[in-house]
Amino acid sequence: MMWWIFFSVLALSGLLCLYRVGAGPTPPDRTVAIDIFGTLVVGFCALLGIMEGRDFFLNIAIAWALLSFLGTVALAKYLEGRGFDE
Amino acid sequence: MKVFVTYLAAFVVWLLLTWSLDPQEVLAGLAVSALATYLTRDLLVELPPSKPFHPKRYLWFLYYIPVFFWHMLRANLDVAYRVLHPEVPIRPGIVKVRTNLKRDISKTMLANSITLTPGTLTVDVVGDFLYVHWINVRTDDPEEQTRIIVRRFERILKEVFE
Amino acid sequence: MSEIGIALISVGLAFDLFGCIGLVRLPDIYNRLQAATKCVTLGTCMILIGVPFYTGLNAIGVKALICAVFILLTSPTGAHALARGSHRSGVPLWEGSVGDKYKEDKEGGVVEEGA
Amino acid sequence: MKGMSLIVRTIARVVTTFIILYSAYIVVYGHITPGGGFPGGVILALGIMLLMLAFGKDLPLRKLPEGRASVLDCLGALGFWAIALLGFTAGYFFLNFLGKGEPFRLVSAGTMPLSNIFIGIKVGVSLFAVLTALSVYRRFYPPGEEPPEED
Amino acid sequence: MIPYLFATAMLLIGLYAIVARRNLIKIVIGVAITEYAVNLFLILLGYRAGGIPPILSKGMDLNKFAANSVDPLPQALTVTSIVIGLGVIALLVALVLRLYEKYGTLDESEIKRLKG
Amino acid sequence: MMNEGLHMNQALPLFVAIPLGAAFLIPILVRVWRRLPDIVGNLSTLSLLVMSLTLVGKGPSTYYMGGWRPPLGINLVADGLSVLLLVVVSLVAFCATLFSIPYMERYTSKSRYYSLFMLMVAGMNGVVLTGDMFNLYVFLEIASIASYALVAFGTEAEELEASFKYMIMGCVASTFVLFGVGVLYGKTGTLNMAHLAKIIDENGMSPAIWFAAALFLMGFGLKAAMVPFHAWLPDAHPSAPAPISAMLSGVLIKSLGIYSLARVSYIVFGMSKPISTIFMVLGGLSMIVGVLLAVGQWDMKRLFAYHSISQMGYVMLGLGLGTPLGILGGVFHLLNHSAFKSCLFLCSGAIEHEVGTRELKKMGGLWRRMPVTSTSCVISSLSISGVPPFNGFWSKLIIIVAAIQARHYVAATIAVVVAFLTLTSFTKVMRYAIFGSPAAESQKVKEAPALMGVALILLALCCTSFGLLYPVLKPLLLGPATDVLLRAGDYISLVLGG
Amino acid sequence: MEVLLYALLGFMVVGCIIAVEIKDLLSAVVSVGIVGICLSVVFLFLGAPDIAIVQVVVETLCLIILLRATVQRDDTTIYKYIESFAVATILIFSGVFMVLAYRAFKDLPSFGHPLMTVSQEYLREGLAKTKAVNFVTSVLLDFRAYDTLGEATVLFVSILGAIAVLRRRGRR
Repeated sequence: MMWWIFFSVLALSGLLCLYRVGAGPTPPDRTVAIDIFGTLVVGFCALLGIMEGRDFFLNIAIAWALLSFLGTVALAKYLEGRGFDE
Repeated sequence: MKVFVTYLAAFVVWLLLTWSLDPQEVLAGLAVSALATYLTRDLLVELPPSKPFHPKRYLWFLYYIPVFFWHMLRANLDVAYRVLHPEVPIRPGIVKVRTNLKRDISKTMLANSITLTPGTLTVDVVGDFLYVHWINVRTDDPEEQTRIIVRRFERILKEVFE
Repeated sequence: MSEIGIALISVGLAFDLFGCIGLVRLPDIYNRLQAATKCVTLGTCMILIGVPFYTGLNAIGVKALICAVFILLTSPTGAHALARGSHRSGVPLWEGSVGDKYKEDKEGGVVEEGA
Repeated sequence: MKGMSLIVRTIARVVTTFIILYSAYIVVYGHITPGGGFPGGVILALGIMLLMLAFGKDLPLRKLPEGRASVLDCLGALGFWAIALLGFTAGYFFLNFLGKGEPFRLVSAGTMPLSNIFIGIKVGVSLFAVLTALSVYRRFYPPGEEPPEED
Repeated sequence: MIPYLFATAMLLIGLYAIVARRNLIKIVIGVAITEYAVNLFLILLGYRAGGIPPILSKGMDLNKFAANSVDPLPQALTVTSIVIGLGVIALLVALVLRLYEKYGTLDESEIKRLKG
Repeated sequence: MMNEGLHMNQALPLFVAIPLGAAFLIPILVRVWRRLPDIVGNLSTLSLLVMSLTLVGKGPSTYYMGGWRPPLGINLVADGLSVLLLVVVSLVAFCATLFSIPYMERYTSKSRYYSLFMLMVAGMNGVVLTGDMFNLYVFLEIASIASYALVAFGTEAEELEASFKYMIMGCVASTFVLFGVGVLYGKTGTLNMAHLAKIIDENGMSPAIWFAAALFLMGFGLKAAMVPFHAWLPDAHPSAPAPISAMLSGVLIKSLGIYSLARVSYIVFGMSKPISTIFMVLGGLSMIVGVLLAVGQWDMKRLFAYHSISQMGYVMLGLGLGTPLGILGGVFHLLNHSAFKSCLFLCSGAIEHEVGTRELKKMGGLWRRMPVTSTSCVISSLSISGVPPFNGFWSKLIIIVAAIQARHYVAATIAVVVAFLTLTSFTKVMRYAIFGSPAAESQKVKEAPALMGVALILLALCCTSFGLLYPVLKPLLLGPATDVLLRAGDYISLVLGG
Repeated sequence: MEVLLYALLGFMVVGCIIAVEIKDLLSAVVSVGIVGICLSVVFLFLGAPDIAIVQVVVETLCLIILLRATVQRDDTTIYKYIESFAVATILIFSGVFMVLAYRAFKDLPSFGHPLMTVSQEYLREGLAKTKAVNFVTSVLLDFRAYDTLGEATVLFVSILGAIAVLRRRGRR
């Protein structure tokens, strides 16, 4: 029951994020939504990890934490109007 | 020195990641940390501060953590209030504040702390000036703005990093 | 111990939810970043800090703590980069804003355009 | 000023070490936890890519020049191929010819960790090479002007 | 059953983008979407209701594990197909960049010099 | 683990391992000495040719990768059809590498060219040898991706455009194939071809399997450039460098398209009436449309490319007839087509290398200036148009006779008409390019370099001898290949050992 | 849980439609990115953490590569009547495909109950035979290592191809 509530709350947050992806209006808005969604998934992985008692879910969480940042930075750099090599 | 600190940091993180003292894994950790250190030897630590192992720094850092979390919690309650309020009471704007910190790492920590605390988001750092997006601009006086936004952390970070 | 963990996780989830509501309700990209970054970062951090309380200090808990540190480092940085990028790509502030020092300085040449 | 703002650069400095460490962790533990050579290699490439995003192309290319990258790429592929061939000399192509060891230990499952390491090197280096090639590639040669010759 | 149809719908959307869009980036996006769809389909095939990941933890009973785990084979296939998709997209993007250099446009109908 | 009665061949994995190793080594070796890629590339294709010739006449054999028995692991199978394709691939690859030594001097970055070439050969050998559906897909992708890159190798605007178009089509095809593999796996829970064939044989066809069959037909049909899916071929094949065009037209569309289609539909699904009708319809359409499009062409390589479509139609028609004679004709035509079409493309490469144009109207009188090239060009043109002593005549004859025997008179008529149209179109080539009065561009041309000439002569000899040596070829190569398609049950017992 | 899965899948379809239809190319790329991220979450749901992690990293990489390709921000293409023919064809094709797929899927084992003819053997004997506790890796690197060689080769060939295509000069 407890887990059910946890996951529903998380899913609700996720859906709100996805609403922002769909609604836009500008590319940065969608990007924020991606960034936030990534952070939410970290929480989701952590919850899965303790629910199932397996530590590898946290590995995936770390991957999300490190990499969603990278995607955001790449998008931000693109938004600044510069190539990736400058 | 720089290399040694990097290696140590990498190795400690490896031990935490694997969370076991099996000799195989420790040996692998030594090798892997060496690889990571080789690739990033000039990155993690740029210019070491004058006394890197002075205990006072770490005490200040320990003090910084609860302060930071307290402000972060306040920030969240603040945002929650604004978001849940039916009229969305915001008065946003970008202001310019000045900091006394000199080193890159301390400026960065300051900027990130500002981003995570009530109503403020660092947009850019240029020289000594921070451009901060403020969700509720309370005053138009630059001195006052600086006092409200920056002073909370500046002193502690100065002790920790400089 | 595990009760503390559950409490932390619940609070964290609540903050996550607030952050996402903010993402939907607030008017422009900068305000959305404010709400979303702060709330979701803290919320996720609280979940991650709650994990070691719930399970004890084993592999799961330690990894969660490492993850929390990474989130604290990267999330505000991402938000900053995005704010800067969208400002430079010309996304305007919400019309109710009370002034934009950054734009003034960019036009005045204090901040280099290309940098 | 090359690269991105000061905040991003400083955080990139701090995080890159750990991204590379983490990629090695994913590779080495491929037979025990999810992951393996492929995701580990991609994380390695992304770690160096972060440096490129934050500092411009010079720093990562100093760490991994293109020539060395192409050699390492081939060496990684050759290593995996050699494991297959060694198994071939021991009886079957891709025979897992090493001792298997205990489950859950790091050194177990015969050739799998080795294969993972080779795939990791290969994937990481080659993806970094292609990211560099894509990012550095520019079109600014006007029609009349010939670009410089290269092999 | 229904998830399979979702995957098929994604595949068809990707195909639609490839056939009906004239912008090169949109076409590349279509290819990416078809790849997602196929990967999704493969993983859906291997799912077992209430299944656990096919990774053993210490102290698990092997028989119980074998009776509950999801199918590892489609997962192995999917890793391969994801990698192939990545390679294809890298090559496509390289081609798109070169085409943009040669023609100065991303519009396929302006690029058409060769007749089918 | 060895099962007596099963012939294990230790050499089978080397067919993939050698070109792969060469491909991985070449980028390193070029740093040592810049001529090493030439040597390594030619040596490896030569060794492949020798190894494939040793397989001829040995009877079917298998190999278990990693020592795992079939439903568990991947196995390699070299039965008659695979051996035929292996020989063809190695032969054309050897000639193409030989041709590349002087020809590729015009392009930069020769080491990458050889590396990609080797990977393409490895991919085709893998497709031909494998006994596993997913593995087929993987090697199909290797070969196709290498060919996409090679088509764009010159990085001129038209090449890039052709490559892009080809790549998009190829991606769609691969996606269909993978989707089909997924559906098959979901229905049967296995990926091994023999195991699949056994299960399908026991349970009969069901909607899911028909769906998979349709997907495979679309996927492999796209790769084989059958007519509704042919749009990419006339752009892609002429744009590539000449040795690559020879490989693409000569073997790639066969091993990736026709071979895979035949293998899957005959062995895995078991040939049935609807599939064979579809084969014949597709074949007939391809023959007519291909040749009609070719008639109006003035670009030499494009003309050859359209003829590839039409000649592939013959192969499909032969396979679709389903009678022993029809399949024999199809398989024989497949062999012949790789010889003469590669020869034609290499000739066009040699001419382009010396004269500098592909326009037929700008050539003329080449037989005086380039005797070797012109002779081989004439021989292969006569072969493709089905003029008696050469090989194309015999295979077309067999297919037409088979069609008449099977009472498919329409198909036979189409085959005859298309043969005449082909002859017309190649008369044009000979009239304008080889004979006729010398054009301004072809006044000062010289004979192509010696190594190119060797490759051309080798292929022209094949064109002549395949026709004359038919009595020798039939028991060694063609008969076993036909038997494989006719008796699918043998395959199951060969692999599963039951 | 099933409900969440369907919600995510539904959103992915919507995301794909957005990516295909939107005019702004950057937004299209970002939408594809989020579809990939959702896909990774779906993989977590479906008990495939191995694939989830691969999908995350590949998604980030793909996003960067696609961003690099977005050299123009707007889809300025003008759609002419000839395209409406293509659209009609693909719509008819989609309808036929969907019907056939529906019939085929009804024939497959129902969702959540795979056959596992071969895989059961991997699960039961894999540990004893390979001593690897991650069964995906043991399938990938031992039982079907030949596929993995192919996979590494595909990456090698496509990247070699990309670098070859990006050469500054093609001919001497």
